[in-house]
Amino acid sequence: MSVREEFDTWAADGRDKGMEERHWHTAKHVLARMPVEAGETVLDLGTGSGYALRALRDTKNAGRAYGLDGSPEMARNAREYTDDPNVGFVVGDFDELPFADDSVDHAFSMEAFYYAADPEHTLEELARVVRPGGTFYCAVNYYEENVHSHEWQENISVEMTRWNRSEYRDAFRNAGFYVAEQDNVPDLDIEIPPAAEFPTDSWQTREAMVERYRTLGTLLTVGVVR
Amino acid sequence: MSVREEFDTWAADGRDKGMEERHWHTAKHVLARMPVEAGETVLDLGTGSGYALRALRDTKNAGRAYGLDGSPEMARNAREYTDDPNVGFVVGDFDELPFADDSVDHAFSMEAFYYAADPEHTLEELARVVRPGGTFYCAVNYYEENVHSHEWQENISVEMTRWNRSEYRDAFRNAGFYVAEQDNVPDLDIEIPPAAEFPTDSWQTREAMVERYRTLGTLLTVGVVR
Amino acid sequence: MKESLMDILCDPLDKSDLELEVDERDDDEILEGRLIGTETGEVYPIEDGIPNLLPPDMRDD
Amino acid sequence: MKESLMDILCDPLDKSDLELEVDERDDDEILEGRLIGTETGEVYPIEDGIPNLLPPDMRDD
Ligand SMILES: Nc1ncnc2c1ncn2[C@@H]1O[C@H](CSCC[C@H](N)C(=O)O)[C@@H](O)[C@H]1O
Ligand SMILES: Nc1ncnc2c1ncn2[C@@H]1O[C@H](CSCC[C@H](N)C(=O)O)[C@@H](O)[C@H]1O
Repeated sequence: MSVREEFDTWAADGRDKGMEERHWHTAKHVLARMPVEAGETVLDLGTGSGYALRALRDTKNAGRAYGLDGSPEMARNAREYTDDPNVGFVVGDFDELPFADDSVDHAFSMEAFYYAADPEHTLEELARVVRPGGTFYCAVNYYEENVHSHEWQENISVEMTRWNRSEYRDAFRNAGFYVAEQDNVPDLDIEIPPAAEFPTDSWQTREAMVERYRTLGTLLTVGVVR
Repeated sequence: MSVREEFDTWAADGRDKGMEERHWHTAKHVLARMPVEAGETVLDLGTGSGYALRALRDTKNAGRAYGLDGSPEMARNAREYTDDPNVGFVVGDFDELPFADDSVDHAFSMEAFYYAADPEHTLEELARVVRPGGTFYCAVNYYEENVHSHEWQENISVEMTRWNRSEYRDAFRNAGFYVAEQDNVPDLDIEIPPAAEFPTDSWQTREAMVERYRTLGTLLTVGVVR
Repeated sequence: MKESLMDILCDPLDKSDLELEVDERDDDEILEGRLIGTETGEVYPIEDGIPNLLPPDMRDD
Repeated sequence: MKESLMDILCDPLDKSDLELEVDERDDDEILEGRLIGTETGEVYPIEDGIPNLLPPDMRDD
């Protein structure tokens, strides 16, 4: 199945809103760190419901905020969730970004980057599209150190890239970024039941759930375009 | 009183260790984010007890780790707290860094930067000393938005610079850095007593204490040398 | 899409400029139309206000 | 200080090179001595293994 087919189904199921709710737990911290100045142009890669764009407009007074997604249904839904005239959506693929050189000040991506068919090339594309000195904030829950995520590939038809922390740093550098930061951003909002309630439907032990959310959380890699 | 006199007194009082303990609450998160690769050279500006250098050696396998401090007594103490041959201390002033151009990969500073007599010039010095693409992680608890810190100047003879968030970003950019990140890093470790125990010796209300530590915390500005 | 989006859009295939053809618009948005690659001649549809700039082999018209 | 620190140290005043003069050392460290600015001629003491590179007007000998 293609990205379009897979994620059109998700959008039709309403999974865009479910993801927004769960991802917000860590994405809000990531977005807060971005050095976006009032009036600057931001890009959200694999925007889903588009919540990141709405947040950057509200909290940082971003100028124009564009969301790219490979799923027309995701983009259609996202467009309905806002009537902010400075927020716009584009259907497109990570590997061939339809944006001019240096046209974006800062880019963000949550739980989407690893779906790129050629992630090294996607990073090169980002380094081309983001102006020198602009940032790419790349946030993922699916990565090598998060052993609890390894099985996710089984439930999805699109091939996923599972880099570790240092593979992310190396790939950023190879593509033309300076690496400015890498961090595990904990999910402090998800409720973790008391020990007596384990095993739950999803978690064998409380320790595993604590490790997944509070310790590993979301892997953030921040690149600055050279 | 000079920096040397003021902080020599602090070192003699053992305040270096007290600061290490309190500052570690947020400094550990800041240090964890730094993109230090094994073998790289790091610099700690206003190193105090030198804990940041020990942490970067232990957690990131930094190559050489140097602490600069304007107080000979601070440096003397710091030297006694480690026998790691790759950690070294230098007495010097923020305004005239005794390091060669591009000689350092990454720099860190906790609760020290704002003591610089000429902070804009200190940033220029850092941009000179840190190699292109290297980072300066600047962490402060004394800053404009932290209203709870405003009175600190009354108790110290060295003049302190109280910038706000955007003044930090502007100054970094003017000195030759790209701004990669700005964040309030919360202190989640300090114990906040139940409401009934307020006012305490230090805090009128529980809300004020929560705001100071959990919300405002430590202001981090990350620059990448252009 | 707002017309200002044209400032930053380009042809995904070769990053050359796009030409805009409008079929339908409301007060401040283009709702239906197409973007045409000035070099590639490729036609990218605008549907319900959203431009579809997927490379042609990934698109499903 | 270890001798390898010389790789990155310079004269704070004009960033020129320093010359090292050793009075006392142990197995791998220089404990007492001085660093001399090759351009400025300024003398910076090394005391108890720590070089003092404060600009002369801030130092208290
Ligand atoms: N190759 C590709 N090109 C463009 N978008 C892609 C893509 N692969 C996946 N996506 C999109 O990336 C999104 C991943 S789901 C994450 C959505 C949102 N960022 C959130 O945090 O909730 C989906 O909307 C999917 O359609
Ligand atoms: N102008 C200056 N030049 C060099 N060091 C300075 C300085 N002004 C202050 N300092 C040093 O900066 C330190 C501030 S206290 C903070 C110490 C340590 N970073 C910690 O987090 O605990 C003191 O050790 C003081 O001597």
